[in-house]
Formats: sequence, C-alpha cells, structure tokens
Amino acid sequence: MNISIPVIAGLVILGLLGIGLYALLAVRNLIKIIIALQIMVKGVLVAFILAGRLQGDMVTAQSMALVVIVADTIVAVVGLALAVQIRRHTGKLDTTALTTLRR
Amino acid sequence: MNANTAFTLVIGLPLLGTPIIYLLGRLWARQNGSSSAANPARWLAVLILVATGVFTYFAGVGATADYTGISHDFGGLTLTMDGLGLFLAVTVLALGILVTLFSAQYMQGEVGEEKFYALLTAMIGAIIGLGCATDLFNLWLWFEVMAVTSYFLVAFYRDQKASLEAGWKYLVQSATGSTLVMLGIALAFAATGSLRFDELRLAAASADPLLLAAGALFIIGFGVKTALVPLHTWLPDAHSQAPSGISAMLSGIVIEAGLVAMLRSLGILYATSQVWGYLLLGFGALNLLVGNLMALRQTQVKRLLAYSSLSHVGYMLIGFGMAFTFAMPNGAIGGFFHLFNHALMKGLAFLAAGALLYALYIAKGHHGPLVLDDLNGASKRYPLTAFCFSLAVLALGGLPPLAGFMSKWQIFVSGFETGNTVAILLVIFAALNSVLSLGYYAPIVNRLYRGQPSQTVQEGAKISPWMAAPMVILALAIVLLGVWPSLLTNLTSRAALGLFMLMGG
Amino acid sequence: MWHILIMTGILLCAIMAIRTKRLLVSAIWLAGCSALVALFLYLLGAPEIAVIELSVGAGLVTVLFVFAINIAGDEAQPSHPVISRPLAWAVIAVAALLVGWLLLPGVNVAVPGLPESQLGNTLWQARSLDMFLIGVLIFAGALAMLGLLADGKKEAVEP
Amino acid sequence: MATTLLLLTIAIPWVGGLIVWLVGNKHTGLQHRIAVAFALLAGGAGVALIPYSSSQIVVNLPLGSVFGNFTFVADGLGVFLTVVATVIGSLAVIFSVDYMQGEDQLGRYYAMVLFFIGAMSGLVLTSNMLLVFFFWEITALCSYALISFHNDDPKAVAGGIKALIITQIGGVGLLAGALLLYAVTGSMDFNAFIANPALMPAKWLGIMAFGFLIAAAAKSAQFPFQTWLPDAMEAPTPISALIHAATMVNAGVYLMARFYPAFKDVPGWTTAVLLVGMITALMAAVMALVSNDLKRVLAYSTVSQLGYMFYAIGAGGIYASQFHLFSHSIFKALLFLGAGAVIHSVGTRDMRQMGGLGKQMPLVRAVFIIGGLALAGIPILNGFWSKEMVLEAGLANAPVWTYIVMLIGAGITALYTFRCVWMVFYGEPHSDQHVHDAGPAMKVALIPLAFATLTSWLLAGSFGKLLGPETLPAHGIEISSLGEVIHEVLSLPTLIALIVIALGLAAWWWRGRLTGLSNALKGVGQAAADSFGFEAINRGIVKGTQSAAEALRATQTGLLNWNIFGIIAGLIIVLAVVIFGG
Repeated sequence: MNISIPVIAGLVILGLLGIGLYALLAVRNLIKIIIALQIMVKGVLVAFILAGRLQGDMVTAQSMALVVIVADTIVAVVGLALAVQIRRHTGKLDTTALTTLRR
Repeated sequence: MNANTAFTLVIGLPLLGTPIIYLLGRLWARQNGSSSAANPARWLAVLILVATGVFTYFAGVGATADYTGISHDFGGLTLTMDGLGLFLAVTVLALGILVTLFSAQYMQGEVGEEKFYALLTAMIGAIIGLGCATDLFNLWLWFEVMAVTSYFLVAFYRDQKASLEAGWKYLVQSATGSTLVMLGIALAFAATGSLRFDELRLAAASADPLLLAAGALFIIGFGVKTALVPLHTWLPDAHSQAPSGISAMLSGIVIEAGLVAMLRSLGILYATSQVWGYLLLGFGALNLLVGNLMALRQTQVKRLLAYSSLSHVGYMLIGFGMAFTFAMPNGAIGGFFHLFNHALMKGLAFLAAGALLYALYIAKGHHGPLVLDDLNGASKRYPLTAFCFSLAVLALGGLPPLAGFMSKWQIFVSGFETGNTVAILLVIFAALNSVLSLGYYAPIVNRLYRGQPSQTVQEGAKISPWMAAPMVILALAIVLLGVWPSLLTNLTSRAALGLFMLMGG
Repeated sequence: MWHILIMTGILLCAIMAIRTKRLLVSAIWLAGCSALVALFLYLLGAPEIAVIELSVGAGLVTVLFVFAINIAGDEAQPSHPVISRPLAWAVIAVAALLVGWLLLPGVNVAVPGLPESQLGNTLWQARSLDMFLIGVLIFAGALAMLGLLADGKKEAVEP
Repeated sequence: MATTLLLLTIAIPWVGGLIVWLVGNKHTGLQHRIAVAFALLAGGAGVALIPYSSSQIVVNLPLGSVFGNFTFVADGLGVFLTVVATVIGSLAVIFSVDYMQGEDQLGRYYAMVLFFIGAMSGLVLTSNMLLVFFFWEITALCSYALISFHNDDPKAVAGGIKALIITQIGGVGLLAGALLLYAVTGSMDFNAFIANPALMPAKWLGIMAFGFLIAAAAKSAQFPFQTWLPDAMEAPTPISALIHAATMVNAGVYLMARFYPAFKDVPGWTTAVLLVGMITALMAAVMALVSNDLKRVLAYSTVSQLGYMFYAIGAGGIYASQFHLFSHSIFKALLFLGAGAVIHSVGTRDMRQMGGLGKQMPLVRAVFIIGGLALAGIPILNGFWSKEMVLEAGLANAPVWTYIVMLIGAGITALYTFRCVWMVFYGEPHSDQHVHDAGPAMKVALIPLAFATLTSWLLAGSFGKLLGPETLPAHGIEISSLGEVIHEVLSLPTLIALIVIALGLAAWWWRGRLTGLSNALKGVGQAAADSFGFEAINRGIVKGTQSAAEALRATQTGLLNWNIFGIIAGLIIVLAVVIFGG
C-alpha cells in the first residue's frame, strides 16, 4: 500500500467527522448524541496535529489541540448535565420526545 | 486614564468579575434563602458592566486616535481594539447593562439567580473579547466561551421541559457548528502555517483548496450561531424559551457576534475567492424571505420576534455581502448600523414582550408562552410598555422616524451604488420583504391598542420602574437615531474600516 | 501500514460506538476510539497531546459518561431513526466527498521533519491568553453543570 | 424669518402631538383644547409662510454620508400644499372636538393627527429625497394608525393594514427612485436634478420615473392600487376628510407635479400618467354610482377626482392639476365633514337608511349641497373652474378620445353626486331615527369650508403667481391673473362639458324612464360593486402569501435530527458553490 501518512490522517479526519455527523442524523438517544459530538472532535484533533505536522509547527498545533480537548470536555459535561436533567423531566432520553417546540 | 490600561481592564474586568459575582451571590443566597429580597449579585454585575463601559470609553478614545486601534499583548497573543472591536464592545455593553437592569425584577427570586448574573457578565466579556481577537484560534475560543456561557442561560428554567428542550437543541447545534469551525481553523493553519489575522491574510492570496474549504466551514460553523437559513432551527426555540433578558441578548448581540466572527474569518480569506460575497448575499435573501414567512403565522409573541431576527440578519448579510462582492463601504457601514439598531430594536421588543410576559404570567408563577391574544388592549393597563413595544416593532418594520429605517436605507443605498442590476433587484426584494414584515408587525400594534383589555391583561401584575427604565432608554435611543442617524457614523464607519483593513483594502 | 491499521481501528470503534444499543458499551467503544486516536497522534509526532488525549479523552470523559449513564439510566432504546438511514448516509457521503475534494490534495504533500518540542513554554507563554480563557471556560461549564443538575426545591430551603 | 416659520410649521404640530399624548387620556377637555390650539398655530405658521415663498433653500442641516443634507425649500408648490395641510388640518381638528366627544384614547388620536399634519408639511417642503421618503412613510404610518383607530373593529384593523401595505408596496418605487438619485448623482437634493435631468442617464431616469409613478399611484389610490382607499373609510370621519381626501392622497399628485419637468421627456411616461388618471377617473366614478355607503361614495369620488389630477399632469397641465387639487381639497373636506355630521347624528353610513334628513339638519344640507355642486362642476363654484381647466388641458395636449372619456366621467360625477344628495337629504324619511343637528364645533369647521368652496376660485391669479417661475423655475407656469383663467375657461368646450354634466343630472330625474338602459348596464354595475375584480386579486395575493407561510412552517419540525440535517444540507450547498461556482 502506498498511501502517504497525511492522506491516511485526512481519511481519519473525514471518517470521524462523517461518522459523527451521521450519528447526529440517525441517532435519537441524547447521550449517544454527545458521544457523536465527541467523535467529531477527535477528528478535529487529528486535523490540528496534521496541520502542525504539515507546517512543522507542532508546538502551536499541540497547544491548540489541548485547548480543544478541554473545551469540548466542558461542552460534553454541560451536555450530559442537560441530558440528565431532561431525563428527570421527561423520563426519556429520546430526541423525538423533545418536539414541543415546533412550527 | 491610560488607554492601554483601560483596554486591559475592559477585557479583564467582566471575566475576572464573574467568579466574584457568583461567590457573593452564592454566599448571600445561602444566608438569606433565595426568594426574599434583592440578591446583591445583580448590583455587582451592573457595577462591573458600568465600570467596563467607562473603561471602554477611555479605551475607545485611545482606539480611535489612529486607524489601527489599540493593542495589548497577552503573552504571545495580541488583542486589538480596532474600530470593529470597539463597535462590538459598545453595542454589547449598551444592551448588556440595560438587560441586567431589566432582569433585576424579572429574575427576582429565581433559583440560581447568582449564576445567571455571573454567566451573563461572562458572556458579555466574551463578546467584547471576540471583537478584539487577532488570532483565528483565539477568535474561536472567545466564541466558544460565549457559547458555553449562553447554554445555561438559555436553559435557565430547568424545571420547564420546553426550556430544557430549547437548551438541548441549542447546545447540540452550536457544538456541531463549533466543531466545523475548528476543522476550518485546522485547515487554514495547515495551508498557511499561521493563525494571526495579518499573517494569514498575506499568506492567503491564492485559491488554495484548503482555504476554500476553510472558508466554507467558517460560513457554516459561525453560520449556525448567526442563524443562516437552513441552520437556523435552534433559534426560535432558544429565543422563545430563554428568560426575556437573555432572549434580548441572544437576538440583539449573540447571533451578531457570530456574524462578526464570520466576517472576521471571511475577511482574511477575502483574496482567495469571489464567492464569499455572493454567498453572503444569497443567504441574506434566503434569511429575509424565510424569516418573514415563518413569522407571518406565528401566534406566540417571542417566537414571532425570534423569526423576525432571521430576516434582520438577512438585511445585515445583504449589507456585508455588498461590501464583500462590490467593495461598497456603505454596505459594511450600513450593515454595522443595522446591527446596532437591531440590538436596540429587538432588545426593546424582547424586553417589552418580557415585561408583559412577566406581568401576565411569571409574576403569578405560570410559565405559559405569551400569545398574541394576550396583548389585546394591553395599552389600557400598561401604556408605557405597550408604547415601547409598538415603537420597537414599527422600527423593526422600517418605518420612520425610527432607527430601523435609517440603517435599512444605508444598506439599500449601497446596493444601488453598485449599479449592478442583480444587486438592485436584491435591494428591491429586500424592500418588498420589509413591507411583508409589516404584515405581522402591524397587527401587534393594533392588538396592543384595542379598547377592550383581554382577561389576562386585566389580571396582570404591576411592572416596576426597574423594568420600565431600560425600555424607555432604548425607545429614546431608537427615536434619536431615527432622526439623527449620523450620530453613530463615527462608530460604524470605523467598524467598516476595521473590516476592510482585514480584507486588505 | 501501522497507520492504516490504526485508522481502521479508529473508524471501527467510532462506528461501534454509534451502533451499539447499550449506552455503557457505547461509552467504552468511545474510550477505545479515543485511545486509538491518541496512538495515532503519537505516531503523527505529538506525544504530549497523545498523553493528554489518553488521560482526558479516554479516561476522564469515559468516567463522565459512565457517571451520567448511571444517573440517567441505560435502558435499551427503540432505534427507529428519524431520518431514514440511506438518506443520512447519502447526505454524509456527499458532504465528505466535497470536503475531501478540497482537503486531500492539500494534505497530500511531503511531511517535513520534526523540530524540538517546547509545548510547555508555548502554552504558558505564547498562548497564555488561551489558557486564561480555558479557565473561564471551565468555570462557566462548572456553573452551568451545577445550575442544571441542582435540585430546585432543595436549594430553596437550604439554610 | 422664513427659516423660523418653516421649521415652526413642521415642529408645532409635532410638539403639540407630544403634549397631547403626555397630558394623558384622563384630561379630555384639555386634550381637545391643546390639539385645537396647536393645529391653529400650525395653520397660522403655514399661511404666514406664503409671502416668503421662493426657490431658495432656507434650512440646511448637514448630516453627512448617505443621509445627505437635510434641506428645506419654501417654494410655491410646497407652501401651497403646506397651507392646505395645516388649514384643513386645523378645521378637521376643530370638527373632531364634537365628533370625537366621549371617545376613548383621545391622546393617541390627536397625537397621530398632529403628527400627520407636521409630516405632511415636511414632505412638501423638503428638497432632500431621503426626507421625502422619510415623511412619505410617516404619513403612511399615521394614516394606518388612524384608519385602525377603532382597534376593536376587525374591519378597521384590516383596512388600516391594507392601506399601510399597499402604500408601502408603492413606496418601494419611490425608494428605488430616491436611491437611484443618490447613487447616480451623488446628492440627495432633487432640485438640482429637476433643473437638469440630464444628470441621470436615460436608462436610470426611466426606472426612476416609473418607480415614482408606481409610488404616486399607490399613495393617491390610482389604478391599479385604488382598492385601499374605500376600505380606509373605517377611519373616524375627520380623518377621512383630512388624510384621505384633502392631504395625504394628494401626495402622489404632488410627487408627479414636482418631478414633471424632469420626467416629461421619458418616453411613455406622460402617456402612462394620462392613462392611469383616465382609467381611474372613469372606473371610480362608476363604482361611486353603485355604492350605498355614504363614505364609500365620497371615497370613490375622491379616487375619481385624483384621477382627473393625474390626467391633467399627463396632459402637461400642472397648473390645472394643482388648481383642481386646491379646489378638491376644500370641497371634498367639506363633503366629508358634512357626511361626518350626518353619520354622527344618524349612526349609520348606509344611505338606504337615511333620507329626508334635510329638515332636521338644514345647515348640513346647505353646505353639503354646496360641496356637491362643486364636485359636480356646476358654475360658479370652485370645482367648476378647476375641472374645466383640467378638461381643457386634456383637449389641448392629449388624444381627443381621452378627453371624451373624461367628459363622460364628468357626467357620471354629476349623476352620482345628485344621487347621493337625494338619498341622504330628500326622499322618504325614516321616522324611527332619532336625529340631532350638528354640534357647534362642527359648524365652526363647516362654514369656512363652505365659504371657501364658493370663493376660492377667485384666488386663481394669486395661485398662479405662487406657482410661477420665481419659485418653480423648472415648471414654466405662466398664469398671473384671474382674468386669464376666466378667459381660458369660458369657451366652447366648457359649454359642451356643462351640457354633459346637465345630462348627468337629467339622468337622475329621468331615472324611472331609463330603466331599460340601466338594466342593460347591470353587468357593469355588478362588476363595479365588485371593484372590477381588483379586490379579488388583492385577496388572492394575501391568501397565497399566507398559505405559503403556513406551508413553510412544516420545515420547523422541532426534531433535532432534522435540524442537523439542515446544517449538513447548508454545508453541502456552500461547498458546492465554493467548488463549482468560484
């Protein structure tokens, strides 16, 4: 196989983002939706490191990646808290139960 | 006062004040229980914001001394308050202070009041910082701070199912957009090896596919927050379910902060392609039409106002699109003017709707939505609120002598100045949409001034002067800018200059 | 070769995390995905961030998920998707194709060598503003979580 | 002095409006007095402005950038229309003291009326295109607010919104023209442009000319926008007299007259104005003939008379159009206020419920008949002179067949006027009605108008001087004495016109014998009662928009997955545009 490493990394990025977005379309469980967001962020992490590698600036890339990890952990925490709260109030973890706001 | 010191304080004060507000409010709530008298957290928040406003004045004096603005290095990153940054700071502080004042009664006795004020202050600080960022990644991080602070504010009524639902959709869509922006930043970094605006702009001279992809991702990523049309679906939910002060902030400044972030990032990529401007124009037209049509048949007041935000973003997009596509300074100036006016007008509309919602429902412990029928005859019992509300919606509809007319005019002028037939047709389309919007604004006024108050209005509670004062100030500002539009020209033209400098013009 | 294997592993874990019915299993697949991504990052020449990803992404986040699933319950869900799967796949494929169209030619270049790493310095000096903002972010997130998870009534009667 | 007076004319009513509103609805007596006082003051300022009329800019407030300099010019056209607005405005306000007695929310009423009077003065006195549009929209706003003053009545609300939206749609034409003026000439001042229309390339000039025509037609309720004015009759009657007969609807005529020198060479423009006027004049006259609602008859007749003014402009008779505008403002205000007095005492607007009212209300009958005769064009009332001048302008400069159509219109005018007077004041009285005579304030307003209807034509010479080359250099109006007007009017065509008018009157007397003819024309009558299908078109547009909006709401599913789908769809569109469109 003669695929260069950056291309593999590119495929990982596309794959992770694609799977994440697909999950956002197809999955109804709230916690799984947070998982999908996490998967997408992992793709972005790879993108940052790949960019740093291509530009030979690993330091900036890694510092950005670190910030991204922390920031998205925070988002995941808030999201999980919301999901738990929704579960308390609706008894379900299902997006189709959340359609009172429409039209 | 030294402008540099002032600038540092403008950035630092709201963010560093946040924990203090929280701790003070928390301690106080522990001692007094949360449902009695006024929580001092609100006054501390107002104090901090007013102080920030004062420092913004001093920083602004320095920032307007020359066209590059005022810079300060924080470590290796620089924050620069150029015309655009100053403009955004002034807008967010003006609206933010009034909203905080308004919330004093509105949020009185709510559980978690201190968190509300702490996060509101942090959000305002984040928006100020967003306007001053000079580094793409830093810009995103400010954007993310703004988003995270607003999640809780949207889902504030956490005992209400609808509120949680709105917060959930807002969070997921926002996070998705944010992820796309991150990917865009990574691509831009991969293509140029730098993140600073000035370096990036010089490096981004050709149509590198990576940069094109980055631009597309910026439009979509920031576009989720800006509520471009197919991405707008979170907006009506979030705006209608949040506490009214937050609705005013979301609609008046948060979505516009997303727009500013988008303009900053696209401005850097200006040289790479012609399409950015066309995309802005296209989304502008789409936003106008969809926003107006969706609002036309709404029966819930706050939801109606939320949809009308879509169409107002459309006007701004058309203005900025003219600036991007045809290099029309008036497009950008008009866009920023409309941004400011929209913050005033929509802020006032949401505050007035909120005041009625508070008086008719919340003060009685209900959380029902405010529907159009509730407005019937509201002028009998709440003459001032009804007047302010009418003023706000008529200004939104673009009727003189109110502010919305003048900024729309300026945007329309830019379209005609291009001399391009398509641009002119687009302006006429926008003007017709303005007429269409009267189809839902005017009935609100008619309802407010009916002679027979509805049952709900007759049983309504009182609206305190603390709620009325911010509305009166906003109403006066709307009239003043309507008859004296050049009052703001200094600020808006500098903001446009900031944008054009970014584009390399 | 290693890279391709790891890529396959990452994508497989991600797919499994989505496909599994039980949430706990799903969280564990995510942890696996995270660990493989960390390995991939290590191979790309970012050892520091690989460690952090391993500890935060695979460790902390998994703990969080397990914690949340414990509170929220892990019942099996009806898996009827709202949007039909072929449509979802088609849309994603088109989007990925378009992004890939722009992205892959750009990254298909020779990789320069690695300079000396000075992550610590960069973090605490060059990008200290980012670190400050992360602090704000953590605080805001903590407030939001506290606010959302707090039980309204209990708090009201607290002395 | 001119500066002060001019600014006072605009500012006095606005300040008065603010004060009336601030006084609050608890002090109604004070509100009446304040409103009357400020309206009279404004009227005084307006009249005092007459001697100062000139073509010079008297106020100049520089605002910079795209807003231009806010300039005001007290030229003949502007001063004349200001006087009409302020004087008839004060009479309408005086009339309102009786008419609105005991009404709720007087503050809003008077504030809006005074706000309107000021805006109307501003509209005609400014020479800044932005301000023209600005005041144009304010008048529309006030008109809307006053039509739907009785907000509890769904018909009033619908009428107000309809008026607002139709005039706004037309306003887009004015907007486009105004923006073009600025974009091409770089200045908002239109006087320079009128003096030298070559500033504008022919292509843009054409768009501007027709844009303004659309705006004027919408504002003046001309074909094909005429449908809003009859529905606007839900407004309190003094408003109908002031806004929908004497002032605001004239704004379109004003706009056409003002820009006539610039647009007259645009190919097809004068013909278009001529035809719009002619079609409207005839169509509205027929609709007036079949309507049974007193105010609607007057509304249709207003539309029809405005058509005469448009026709005159199309034929190049600027003086004739403005002179007719002058006469019409007076006698139509008189008719509306008279009708208001009738409606106020009878409590209905349906003429079939009236009849024989002349005995109980002799004064109202007298003034109404004076107004009616002027409307019909009977010598020597003011309507006669101005209408003859319009017809003669048509005979001189327009195709003969249009002149004949207009003559027929004049005949129908006489017929419906007579029908209206008869049905209200003569014939069988309906004994079940309790009728009381008009109040004192009403009489105070009616008598000066009746007097002016009898005599205003004597001012024809001074009016010509006011509009003369000194103040309107580009218009070339050269009439300087009453004798000239009399000489021009007293000629053979006038005799023909009078015969036609007499035939119209005779048709009413012989209405019994003409049943065969009227049966033959039943189809026309039916079509006229249905507004010749224009109402249906309006309703269709509204319904289409509403159902499109309702259908679109389905896109807001409220399902997170579909929301995300929107994001991805957006991403695909943007990427596709970037890849294939860049």
